[in-house]
Amino acid sequence: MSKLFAVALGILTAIGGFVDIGDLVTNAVVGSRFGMSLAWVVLIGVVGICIYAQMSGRVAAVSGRATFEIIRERLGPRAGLANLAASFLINLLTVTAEIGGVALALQLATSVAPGWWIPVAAFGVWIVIWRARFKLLENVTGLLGLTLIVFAVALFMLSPDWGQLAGQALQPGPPSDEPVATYWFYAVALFGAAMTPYEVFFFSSGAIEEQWTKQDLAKSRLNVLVGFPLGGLLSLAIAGCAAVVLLPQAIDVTSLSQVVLPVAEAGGKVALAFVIVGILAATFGAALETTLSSGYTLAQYFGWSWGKFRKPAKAARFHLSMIIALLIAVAILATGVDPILVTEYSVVFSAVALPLTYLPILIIANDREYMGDEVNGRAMNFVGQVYLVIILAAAIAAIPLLIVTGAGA
Amino acid sequence: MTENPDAFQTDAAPPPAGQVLDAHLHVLDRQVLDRDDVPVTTADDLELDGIEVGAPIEPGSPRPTVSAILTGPQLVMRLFGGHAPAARTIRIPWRLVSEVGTVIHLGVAGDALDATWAERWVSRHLIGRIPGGRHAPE
Amino acid sequence: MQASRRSRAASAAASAALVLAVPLLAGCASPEATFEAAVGQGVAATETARLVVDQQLDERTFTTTALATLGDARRELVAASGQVAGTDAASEAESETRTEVLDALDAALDAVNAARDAMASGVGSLEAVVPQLDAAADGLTALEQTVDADADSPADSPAGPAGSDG
Amino acid sequence: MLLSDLLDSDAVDADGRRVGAVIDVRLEVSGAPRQLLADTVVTGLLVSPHSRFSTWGYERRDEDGPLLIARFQRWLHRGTFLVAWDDVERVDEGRVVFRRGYTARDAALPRAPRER
Repeated sequence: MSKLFAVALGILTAIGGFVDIGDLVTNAVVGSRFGMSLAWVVLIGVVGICIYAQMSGRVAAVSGRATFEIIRERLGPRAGLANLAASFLINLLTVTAEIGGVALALQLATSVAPGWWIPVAAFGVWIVIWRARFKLLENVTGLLGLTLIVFAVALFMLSPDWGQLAGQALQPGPPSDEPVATYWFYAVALFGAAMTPYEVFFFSSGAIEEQWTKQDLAKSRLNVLVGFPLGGLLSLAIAGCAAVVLLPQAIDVTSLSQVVLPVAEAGGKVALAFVIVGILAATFGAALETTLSSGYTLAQYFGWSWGKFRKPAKAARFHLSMIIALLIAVAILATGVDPILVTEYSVVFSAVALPLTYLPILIIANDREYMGDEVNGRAMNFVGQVYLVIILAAAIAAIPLLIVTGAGA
Repeated sequence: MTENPDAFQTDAAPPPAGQVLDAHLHVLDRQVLDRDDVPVTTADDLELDGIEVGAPIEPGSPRPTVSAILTGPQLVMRLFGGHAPAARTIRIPWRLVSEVGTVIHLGVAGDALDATWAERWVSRHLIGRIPGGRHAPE
Repeated sequence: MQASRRSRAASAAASAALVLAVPLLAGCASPEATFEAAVGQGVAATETARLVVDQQLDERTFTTTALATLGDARRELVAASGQVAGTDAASEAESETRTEVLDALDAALDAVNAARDAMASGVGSLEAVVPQLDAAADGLTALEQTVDADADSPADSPAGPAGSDG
Repeated sequence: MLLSDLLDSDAVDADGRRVGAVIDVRLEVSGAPRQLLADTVVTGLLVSPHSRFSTWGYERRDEDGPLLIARFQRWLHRGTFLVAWDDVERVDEGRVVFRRGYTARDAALPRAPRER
């Protein structure tokens, strides 16, 4: 059990990246429209986030500096501010979506309209951030989020034609009834979700919350190697379930209730109970992750005091900015906007934030003044640079694809 | 490394007497921590003493020194250009600095500095008034 | 850093323009594309409802979850009807198609509402709704072929981004 | 005088010929001793002939990873040199004038001592 708790940070971080409310739905959309033909993107994304999360965790453990401090230091105030603005908007849109997502998950459990749950969910997120220790927060949400593994179990119980699924996965490319641009739009969206910047902000800041040192490098590696592949696996299992149950019925997924249909089909009420608990934990965990990330990024850019290991009064602006972020999220949701739709526009901001986040991490991971002997090896640098090129390509392609496809319609 | 050796004549720099720092590379935009490792601010700019704009520098005159870390409005100036009125800049005197590494360490408590007034104000008037704000998380 | 600052400002303006442009683009789709999208949406919602009613009859799902699912399906159908009703038909044939699509979506909406009533308040039996849902789904699926054929006819301009004319 | 006023200034020789841009200011913790840290004095200016973009120090240190970025930065700042403060004649707004016969020194930083 204590082994499991040791990797809670990695699991919670990955949940925010791979199976938060936007991704739950996106994965099912992808499965219901493209089968498994986008599985390769998830694979590339998992490797990419593993590499850069590990780098950011190593920098945090060895030098004690969290990712946004490094971004400010290497990029200077202007490019740093561009990244801050984009990252903060991604955080804010995601917080909004997750609070809506918690409300939608509660609706599945109670059939009470989500509007009633929104203030409850937002208050819940705030009170946890205000009062709960970091360790408690990550253990509970990380552990409960693991119940999402029921998607993988459900996929087995559906006893699909594995050959067909593998065939889809091994022959990348859009099905005949989908335009090529739409296929690539979802490819970029899945890659962007896998590498979304708040993962490294949260992971590196979490490493400092947990007071990792050079002695914890193995722990950091374990967190990365357990958390993100697990996230990728869940993401594929969700797509697989949708491909098996919903694709043949011509059901294009548009809502969370459709995402859980295959699980109920496979495992009945027990599986459904697990998946609802899992979704609740995942969306709540992702809400915590993105709310904290919005505080971390602001505080680290401006050099404010931050961290949950301090009393709130000793990190006042950090806590104030998170309260404001939550209030804005509730205000956005009060307009009645579809929370899942909100996350689609964060792709636009990812185009700015992705390269400006990963470049400074790669540079600092090579700086002996920060890292001493723990600088990147040649292999790590090679892969890191390859990914930087992929990130840049995805960033440049994101906006034209968003327009051409009308956000994947 | 030098592709253009004719452009100038290169001498080896004289051996340094103390720690050598490049201001932009090693100091600017780094985190400032107080005596107890509490973040104070980011080094938004440095104030240099002993440079007079437009005046010729007599050979052998004393070299300029770093007199303060500047913050607050100075960040806006660096973002958008221009000069903040001297009265509005927030200074952390350089003599309070105890160590410069990947962070800048001060030898004093942050609470006593002008640079933390906004933090203290928010703490006293907003965050500290919310129940639980003055207790460590459980 | 001056040059990069200017280009950043430009790209920020561009992305702002894009965010505004996306809904506009979606709004300018041709009537055929709108009909096709609406029918596809209707099929998905009706099939979803049928699936969840089956699950409820088999006791594989919670009533709360099933009700939420039917609520989502109903919302999709209402949205699809709204899209179609708001389209200006340019020809007799288009106006005819529009009526057909609206009728089929209405039938599906009636079926989903009946399922909700049966589930939530026991008005009527849930088993009895199944054939109604089947009929509505079949009607929409049949329309899907008609609308698709329309969109492929040579007289039409190329479909907008929402149309899949492969 | 602010550091940011000095950075990005044009570096000009005694004949008014532009020789590059000031990309950094070299400091040394070697002045009069104080309670905590000795006075930090300006010992020179770093001038890059080809670019005024802020740099990550690759041309002054022996770091060489990641390779592509290091190569690109070295190329961008090829020929960067150090001018001792004693060789500076005047500082104007956005312009620094060097004395006649100033010496362009090697810009390399001494191997940085490891903190912590």
